[in-house]
Amino acid sequence: MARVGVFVCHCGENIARTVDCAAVAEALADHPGVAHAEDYKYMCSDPGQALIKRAIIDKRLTGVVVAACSPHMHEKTFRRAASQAGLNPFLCEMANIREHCSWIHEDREAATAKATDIARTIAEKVKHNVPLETIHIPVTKRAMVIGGGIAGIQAALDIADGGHEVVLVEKDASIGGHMAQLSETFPTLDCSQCILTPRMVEAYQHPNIKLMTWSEVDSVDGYIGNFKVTVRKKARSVDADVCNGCGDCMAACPNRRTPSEFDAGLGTRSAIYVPFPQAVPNTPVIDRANCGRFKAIAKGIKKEVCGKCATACLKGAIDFTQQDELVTEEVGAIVVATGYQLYSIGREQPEGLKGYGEYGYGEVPDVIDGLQFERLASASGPTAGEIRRPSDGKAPQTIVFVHCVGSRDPEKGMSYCSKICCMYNAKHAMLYRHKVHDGRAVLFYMDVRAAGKGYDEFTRRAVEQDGAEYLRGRVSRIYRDGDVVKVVGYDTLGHEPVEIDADMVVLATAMRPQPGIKELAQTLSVSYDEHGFINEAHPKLRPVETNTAGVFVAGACQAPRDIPDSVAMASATAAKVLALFSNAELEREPAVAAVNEATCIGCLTCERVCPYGAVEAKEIRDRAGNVVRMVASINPGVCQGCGTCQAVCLSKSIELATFTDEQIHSEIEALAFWP
Amino acid sequence: MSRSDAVARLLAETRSAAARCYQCGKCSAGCPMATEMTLPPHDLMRLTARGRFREVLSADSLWLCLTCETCSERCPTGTDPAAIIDGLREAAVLEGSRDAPRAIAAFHRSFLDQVRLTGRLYEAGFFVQYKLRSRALLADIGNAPGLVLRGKLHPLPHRLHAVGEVRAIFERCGVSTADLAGAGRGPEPGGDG
Amino acid sequence: MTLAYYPGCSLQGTSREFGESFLAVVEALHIEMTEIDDWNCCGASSAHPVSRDLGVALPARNLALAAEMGADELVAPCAACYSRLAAAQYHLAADTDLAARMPGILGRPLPPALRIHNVVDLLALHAPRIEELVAARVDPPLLKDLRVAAYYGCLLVRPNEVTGFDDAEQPTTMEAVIGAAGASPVAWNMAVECCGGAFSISRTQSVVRLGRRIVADARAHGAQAIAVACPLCHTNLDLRQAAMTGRGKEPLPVLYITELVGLAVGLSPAELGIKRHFVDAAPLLAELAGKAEATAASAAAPAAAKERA
Amino acid sequence: MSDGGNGGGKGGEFEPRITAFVCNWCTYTGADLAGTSRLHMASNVRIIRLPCTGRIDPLFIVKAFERGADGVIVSGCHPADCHYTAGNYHARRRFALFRELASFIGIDPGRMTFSWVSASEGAKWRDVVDDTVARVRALGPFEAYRRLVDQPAGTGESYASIEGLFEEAAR
Repeated sequence: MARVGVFVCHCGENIARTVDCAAVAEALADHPGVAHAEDYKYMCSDPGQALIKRAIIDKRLTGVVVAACSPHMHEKTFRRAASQAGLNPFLCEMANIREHCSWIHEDREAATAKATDIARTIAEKVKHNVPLETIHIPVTKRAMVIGGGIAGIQAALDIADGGHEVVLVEKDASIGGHMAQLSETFPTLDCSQCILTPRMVEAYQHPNIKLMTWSEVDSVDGYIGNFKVTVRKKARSVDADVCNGCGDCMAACPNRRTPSEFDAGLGTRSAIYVPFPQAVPNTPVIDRANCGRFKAIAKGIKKEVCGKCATACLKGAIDFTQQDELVTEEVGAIVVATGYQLYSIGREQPEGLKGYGEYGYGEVPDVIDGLQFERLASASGPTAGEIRRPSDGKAPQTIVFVHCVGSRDPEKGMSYCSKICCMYNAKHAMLYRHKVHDGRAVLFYMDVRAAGKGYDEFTRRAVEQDGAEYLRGRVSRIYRDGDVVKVVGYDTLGHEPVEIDADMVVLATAMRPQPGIKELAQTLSVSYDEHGFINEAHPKLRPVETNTAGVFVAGACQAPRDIPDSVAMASATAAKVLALFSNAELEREPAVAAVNEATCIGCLTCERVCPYGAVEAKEIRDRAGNVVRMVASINPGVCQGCGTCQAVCLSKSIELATFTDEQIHSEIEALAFWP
Repeated sequence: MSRSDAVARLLAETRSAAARCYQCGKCSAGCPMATEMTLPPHDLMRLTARGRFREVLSADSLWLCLTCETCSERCPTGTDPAAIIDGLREAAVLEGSRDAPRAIAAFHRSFLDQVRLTGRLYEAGFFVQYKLRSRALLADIGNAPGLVLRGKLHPLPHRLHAVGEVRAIFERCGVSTADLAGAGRGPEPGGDG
Repeated sequence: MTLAYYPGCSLQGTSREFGESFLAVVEALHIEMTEIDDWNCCGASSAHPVSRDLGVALPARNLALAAEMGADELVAPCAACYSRLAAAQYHLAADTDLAARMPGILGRPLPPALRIHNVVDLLALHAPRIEELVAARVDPPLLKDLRVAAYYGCLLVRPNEVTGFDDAEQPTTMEAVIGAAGASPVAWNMAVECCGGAFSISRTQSVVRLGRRIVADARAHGAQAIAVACPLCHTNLDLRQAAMTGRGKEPLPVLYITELVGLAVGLSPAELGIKRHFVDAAPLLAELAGKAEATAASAAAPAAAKERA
Repeated sequence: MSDGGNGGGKGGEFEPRITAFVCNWCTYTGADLAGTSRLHMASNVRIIRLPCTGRIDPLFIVKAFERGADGVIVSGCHPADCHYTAGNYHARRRFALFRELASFIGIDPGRMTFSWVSASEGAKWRDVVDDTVARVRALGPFEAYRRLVDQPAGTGESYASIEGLFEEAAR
């Protein structure tokens, strides 16, 4: 038999002015199951709490209702008091008769009646409360960062500096990402590699950072504080522990014709290669698709072909027999920082995108994209920083830069603005004019969007000091006409058609998330938008969290981002990870859902609606080990307690602790205004 | 539906369709006739979206549009300027706009007359009618003997058995070719008259 | 499969040679089709600017007639007719209000959707047969080394969601047909630029301005002839070419793709109506024939020598 | 309720009884804000707090009507602002179906308010409360369902079939 205590607070005059607190206590004293009811001036004060504690002990209460302010205000206070008196804190609930009653009504009679109703409702609920234990989750104080671009490096360094171990996973052979490819950076025009390389080395040498390059995340299990991530270490064909990075193997490789990814296809590399000279780690990989030996193996040729790299390597580090390796890492938090790719200017496009036939589908050699221009302008690039066009190496006298290719184009590309292109186009025009003083830089734009510290000044400088010619209008066609590239546009401000004979055209193509992002997001149970960008947990207030606790997001995999934004986000994720790791273990309210396996019919409707991926199918086996049926199973570490699963459960086999059907139905019953 | 209702409906439809346009100018950049238009397509879209129909309906651009669809094919917003221009032309015709360049209006009218009368385009009759309407009597006269010599102009029309059915279609669509009679008094923009 | 044939007005008048060469090639390729009985004009470029309903109703009547004769596919060689028929079918599917009032306008039920072909994709479907016929010829291959600019114009490829034919900006189907005919398509820039369409007689100066760029670009990229699939394009580039090109330049013959295929499979220029063009193709054909003879002779000479030895 | 029946308002005017199912994070907090802002409103509403509108089973609403409510309010976070990411979407889908079913079984949709009230919208909460009370007051006491439940015989079957319908809706 329930023995509930009801404690009605006057809150000074705040409640008592409109609610007759003594009358409420009196009415509740007669309520079935209520063993004690009293009112007091300030329940939350020390004497008030003492009064509750004494009643719990003296009257052997099995539940407590404090009719006072909002539970958001003092629920913790009173639960602590209950617990100090030996009552399970989850047997204490609050009836909100201040915010929801006394403060919003004037009629004392009506307010008193309502306050009585509210107290009764909660008393009925408390009668069905059960003791619950706070869930304690251990935390593995080790993080994984996926993606070794500037965002990933920054996040890894910040977490590592905070004293925790970090596993930094990078799919390419070196960390550095797109930032390593850039020539100079806006709006300061400082050399990209000069500011990035020290960070790469720092990450490499940091005692708390474990670098896994040429590696990809294969699968993820577990939940916040307790993830098990399986990483595929792709076969490098070079023993990283033995290699000393001398580069003799690359010099010996007979295949020098493979287009260099790092040079955006404008330069070439050998089949055994490091992406760029400052690569970290400086350990080469063999690109098996382009290596003569592996091509022969793929063709089924038994004889061992080539092997010149192995001969050249004095350390014997080349290992043609290496296989992909699966490594499991246990981490407590994951940062996703996989970055971006550019919208392809080629004919081949992923589903939903069309490409630009009117711009020649990338088949005009002197029509290139922004990253290719970066490589042309970079001192470490294929032309050593001289601007020379791909077709014949001529220094272009006129370059046309086209904004918004694939951006702000729901018909053929992406509906969104890629945010960084206005800035880098201005930068490209400036760099070009600095290098080719008499050259003409023409920019076709729709709007110049330069919101950022020093950004608008920068684009104005391109116009005022460096003579960039801005024409407002989208380009309709680009085609090769003999020696020149014809650009057909319209100056919408000057009201005239414009045809320019350019020597080279740079298309500022849209930023898109990396290929494979959707698969990775599904592996991590984080949501993504229609374009594949990872969704943040809240667009304003939780910008670096995802809907999966313990998984955070930084940089251009969340939306188009420039370097400062990416770095700021990365540091923010590090702060979140460090805050998580500052606890010995995580405490979770026990308000989680659980499945009654005996009645569950295994329809898994709950699995489909759970926003957190907390529901999994579970096999029920008989004694012989045969699978008899499937049921749903909820991971209490992942469940956040929204109760959606319970509402949709067809067999009524799910109960959300603290909000069970029984509790809610008895609340509704308590409001029964008739038989 | 009365004529003015039909015009109002067409204008409302074109106006809301043109509201999608964000004025990038790609339509004008690719328009083969933009150099000859006083209002290139993106300006037409803007004025239509703003409801400035007096200027829009009297623009030579409506009649200079070739419906080559380059604008609509390349429009990033899916605005479909070619379809909007079609709607505007229809409104202009219903309004009895006199601004269509004479030669072009004469062309459409002569063409549709032939189709209405015989079910098909009777080209010889069309040429004669067009020449009379456009008052361009001497232009191209040199080509006619060429066409005849090459067997390209049949002296007699082919008449459909069911020509009545085609005429009924014209009627039910509310098109009498007299509609175009009012049209076509406009000056020839830089034209050869 | 039953293929209905919609000739359209031009193919029986100003573009007779297109109609003649189309029928000749269809026969040579053994394509079976039936002309739609009592078909009417599609409204071309004049109906839709005046009334959207009329612009849909005129072609829709023809679609209905085709369906009534049991056809499930239709070919309209004229690009303008093809475009209007495809557009009518597209709009009837996309606009339910339009579809609802159309039977009342037509006095006939709405036709089911047909697969509508233009001449280029029909020929591309039969490319293997064309190649066979070319290979089977005993006389020397006439079109070998003939450099042809494939000119699509507007109506075949735009609007692409309506026609669904090839790539709107960089189509390749006609090149494939030209290749099957044994000639060499050139890479050039003006394949889908507008030639001035219906302005041929009403606004000649625009047509001359637009056509000039097309002919000049074809010439600059080494073409010896331009292939077209549209009577309007043909009229503009053929009839108006004299006004486009400067003195002293050899005019560039403009051939219907059907004529080109016809020549390749051994039909005579007369059967194909090539004599009806304004730009005389005879000198080019004579040159090709001469070259072919010479190649055949030089190929035969060593063979004969070998035989003697 | 202390004073029994539904006609107990002052001067005998009908005072509707409204049960509100609100989510803890948006509307409950918004109602708190209405309190701290001292926004006066009708006193006819009794709030039942739930973690999320996603937790609301349409049967709760039926039960509330069955147990004497004259009107029901369901209120949660705005779309895209759900504390639990997507719970309110699931709820919205269910309620869209429920609304049709409700009128089918004789609950006037005018007795139900579905709204979004965020934690910062105290004034909106007041408006939702006052509007609902006024609307339900105009509709008069809800007797239909009570009569249905009161029927001594044959009701079990119809009740079961109705319950089946709700489960349909929940899917």
